[in-house]
Amino acid sequence: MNQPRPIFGTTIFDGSQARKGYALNRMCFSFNDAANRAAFKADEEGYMRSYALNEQQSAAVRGRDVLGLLAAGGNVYYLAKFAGILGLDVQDLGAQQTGMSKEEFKARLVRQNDQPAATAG
Amino acid sequence: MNQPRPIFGTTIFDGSQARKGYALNRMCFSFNDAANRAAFKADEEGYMRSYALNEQQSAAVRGRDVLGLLAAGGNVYYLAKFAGILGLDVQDLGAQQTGMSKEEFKARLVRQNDQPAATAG
Amino acid sequence: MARIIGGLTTSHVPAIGGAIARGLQQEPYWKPFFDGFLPVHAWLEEVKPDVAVVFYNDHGLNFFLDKMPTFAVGAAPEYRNSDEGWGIPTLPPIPGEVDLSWHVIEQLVARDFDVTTCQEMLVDHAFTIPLKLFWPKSCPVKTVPICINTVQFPLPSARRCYQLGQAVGEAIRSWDSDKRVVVIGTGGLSHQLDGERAGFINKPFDLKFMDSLVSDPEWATQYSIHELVEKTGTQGVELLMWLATRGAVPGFVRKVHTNYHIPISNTAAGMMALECLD
Amino acid sequence: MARIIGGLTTSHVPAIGGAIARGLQQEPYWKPFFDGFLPVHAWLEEVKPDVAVVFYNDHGLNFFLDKMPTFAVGAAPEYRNSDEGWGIPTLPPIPGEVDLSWHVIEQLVARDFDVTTCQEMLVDHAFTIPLKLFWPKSCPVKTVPICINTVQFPLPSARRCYQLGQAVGEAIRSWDSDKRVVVIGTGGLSHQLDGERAGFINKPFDLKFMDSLVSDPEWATQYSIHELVEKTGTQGVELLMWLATRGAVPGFVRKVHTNYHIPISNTAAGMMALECLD
Ligand SMILES: [Fe+3]
Ligand SMILES: [Fe+3]
Repeated sequence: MNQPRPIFGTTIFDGSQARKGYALNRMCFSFNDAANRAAFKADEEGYMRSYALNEQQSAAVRGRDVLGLLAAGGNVYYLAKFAGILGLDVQDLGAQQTGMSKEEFKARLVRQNDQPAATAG
Repeated sequence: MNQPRPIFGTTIFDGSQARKGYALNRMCFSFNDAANRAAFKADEEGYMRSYALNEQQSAAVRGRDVLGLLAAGGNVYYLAKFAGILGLDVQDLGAQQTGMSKEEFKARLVRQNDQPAATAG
Repeated sequence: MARIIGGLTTSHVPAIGGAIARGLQQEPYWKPFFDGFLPVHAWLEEVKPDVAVVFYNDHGLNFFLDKMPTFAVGAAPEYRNSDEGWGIPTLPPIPGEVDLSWHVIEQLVARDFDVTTCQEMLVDHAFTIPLKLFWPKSCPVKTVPICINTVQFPLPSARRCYQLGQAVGEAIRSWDSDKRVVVIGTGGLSHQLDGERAGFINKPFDLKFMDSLVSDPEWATQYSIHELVEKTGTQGVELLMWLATRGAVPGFVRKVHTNYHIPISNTAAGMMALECLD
Repeated sequence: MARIIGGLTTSHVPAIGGAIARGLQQEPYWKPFFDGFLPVHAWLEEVKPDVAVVFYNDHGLNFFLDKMPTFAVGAAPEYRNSDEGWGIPTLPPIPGEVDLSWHVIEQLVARDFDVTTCQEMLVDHAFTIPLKLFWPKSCPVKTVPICINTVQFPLPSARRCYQLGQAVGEAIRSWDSDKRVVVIGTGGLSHQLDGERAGFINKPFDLKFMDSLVSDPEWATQYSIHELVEKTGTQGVELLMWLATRGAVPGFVRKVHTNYHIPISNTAAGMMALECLD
């Protein structure tokens, strides 16, 4: 198979990521339900065990480590629900993943306005 | 729309049947679970109410009336689970729907062997 | 036969829901975004659609990886919104146009689209927020939701999504009804939430893409999904909804209004209203 | 690259599961049915497949009308059987060949098949019983289940199912593996459980259809779904699984063995084993 060229800082959530992350994503999907969010908060370790997270996944959850969660097979659409529990918004996540402060990250977003409307052909 | 010609004694489970039968089929789908089968047996009327069956559907359930269940939007794949609760096999159902005794229905099935292997062109 | 009056597209960032709930439309952060919808409100007031067919992508509310459809078509009498896990307010149920749902499903399957049919379906912010944006007071349309997978790769190609839109458009126009139908596409434009590239935005691409939807609607179908992710970010690929919408709105269109604003949350927020001239 | 060694097709009447559990294979009612599998056991012993790709239809165990896919492809490490509501014995989980699942999914989506991917999936008698029939002692193959909708109309056309099979066959043969793959199709042949026409069986059509799978595999694609229901009954349309199977087994085939017996339950029970000569 010819693999397309990698994209910097970007993980494609394909079959191999999905296989790796199934338990983690299943747990995060459960956080749609307020009772499950409460159960997680009350006993994080027990809740992770009940979803059979592996050690890599559990460590990334414990560390609130977004890049670690992605590396462990997490999908951003489900991980967003975990971030919700922690009260983090997408700019907190962006800042953490890019190693910036939140203010720096937000300033960078605003600066994206300065891109030209069209690129030279 | 050009509707295809009707087929004798046959209901196509299309969108309009599905709309009519959703509550009934949802109840029958729940019978995959033994606890739900027991709950139905313990209180048929209460169970039907909890699935919001309409009067046509409830009457057909009460009467164990297979043609009535189909007319009320039931789908055979889900209705089979209701038949299972009643201990009826597919030949019981066939006999009831065709107005035969079970022995007659079974004999007719065996007679289908006498069909020619090929039809004249 | 039913008539397609036009297409509406918009970003669907969850934070918009919070801003609406807290009445922040006139705050400096939000005003340039919300003001973009005002001319569209006037147009909708005038053309008065009865039905909206909505292309959107589910964000892990109704679909999980155990049953992840490429294309899902709703066929429910109403669609309920529900808790997505981050406390944005849940909106009341939205009525479905079930006759059109089944007509669309029949036509799509007849044209070899292998859809998943959903006679019960939770709809998330990607479905509800755009309706709130286009109709802030109360939603006057019945709906047919069509969900395109952007969660689990492989995603359907841009060309396939455009063709889906074309088939949906043909289905709408062969629907035996005097209803006026608007097609809506929600998602994008360029953004990426995950990875070291988080915060990526591609303004030149977005503006070129918006232009293309007016005059050269198949332009974006030249790109593979991988190329679209590269050019627009992991969530920017939600522009597939815009492409399907334009596929459904046939022929020439008039630009009623467009808006483009960076940033809302981490997203380049785009909006287009196109009137069908066919 | 992986090799397709042939195709196996069989009816999947639930009562067969009961007969196996109670050891009735030599009873007069069952003997003509079960004996049909003996030559196939010998052949499988010889050709030793490693993997089975199984086209089957779900009977309301894994899928309900809230999310009903036209085509669903399993991508799970194992597939669990479960209570279907009528007390036939539940069989142990069957291992999945996840590498092949994802390869098939990638190839299908690239060819514009809009599949639903299932990373967790209950499999019913239509999946488990055929494996028991072909391998009565223990199942030596890992599996990829592919489910085709026969519950909610509109169903995919016979031609679309055949094309699905062709695309699956091409995917198997481009799988980077030295595994030997058998394709299985379960369901049919003619029968109807519901309505005043219950008990309908069409022997001439069934036999013609079985012949066609050997030498004229596209023959049945001339018929619409409505015509197939008319000719084979509401459940006879499950022959779509046979057609997809033959689509996946390329080119010329050798008939290893076939069997046809009326009735098992309300069904004309058919079985075919075809060796791939390509
Ligand atoms: Fe989104
Ligand atoms: Fe069956």
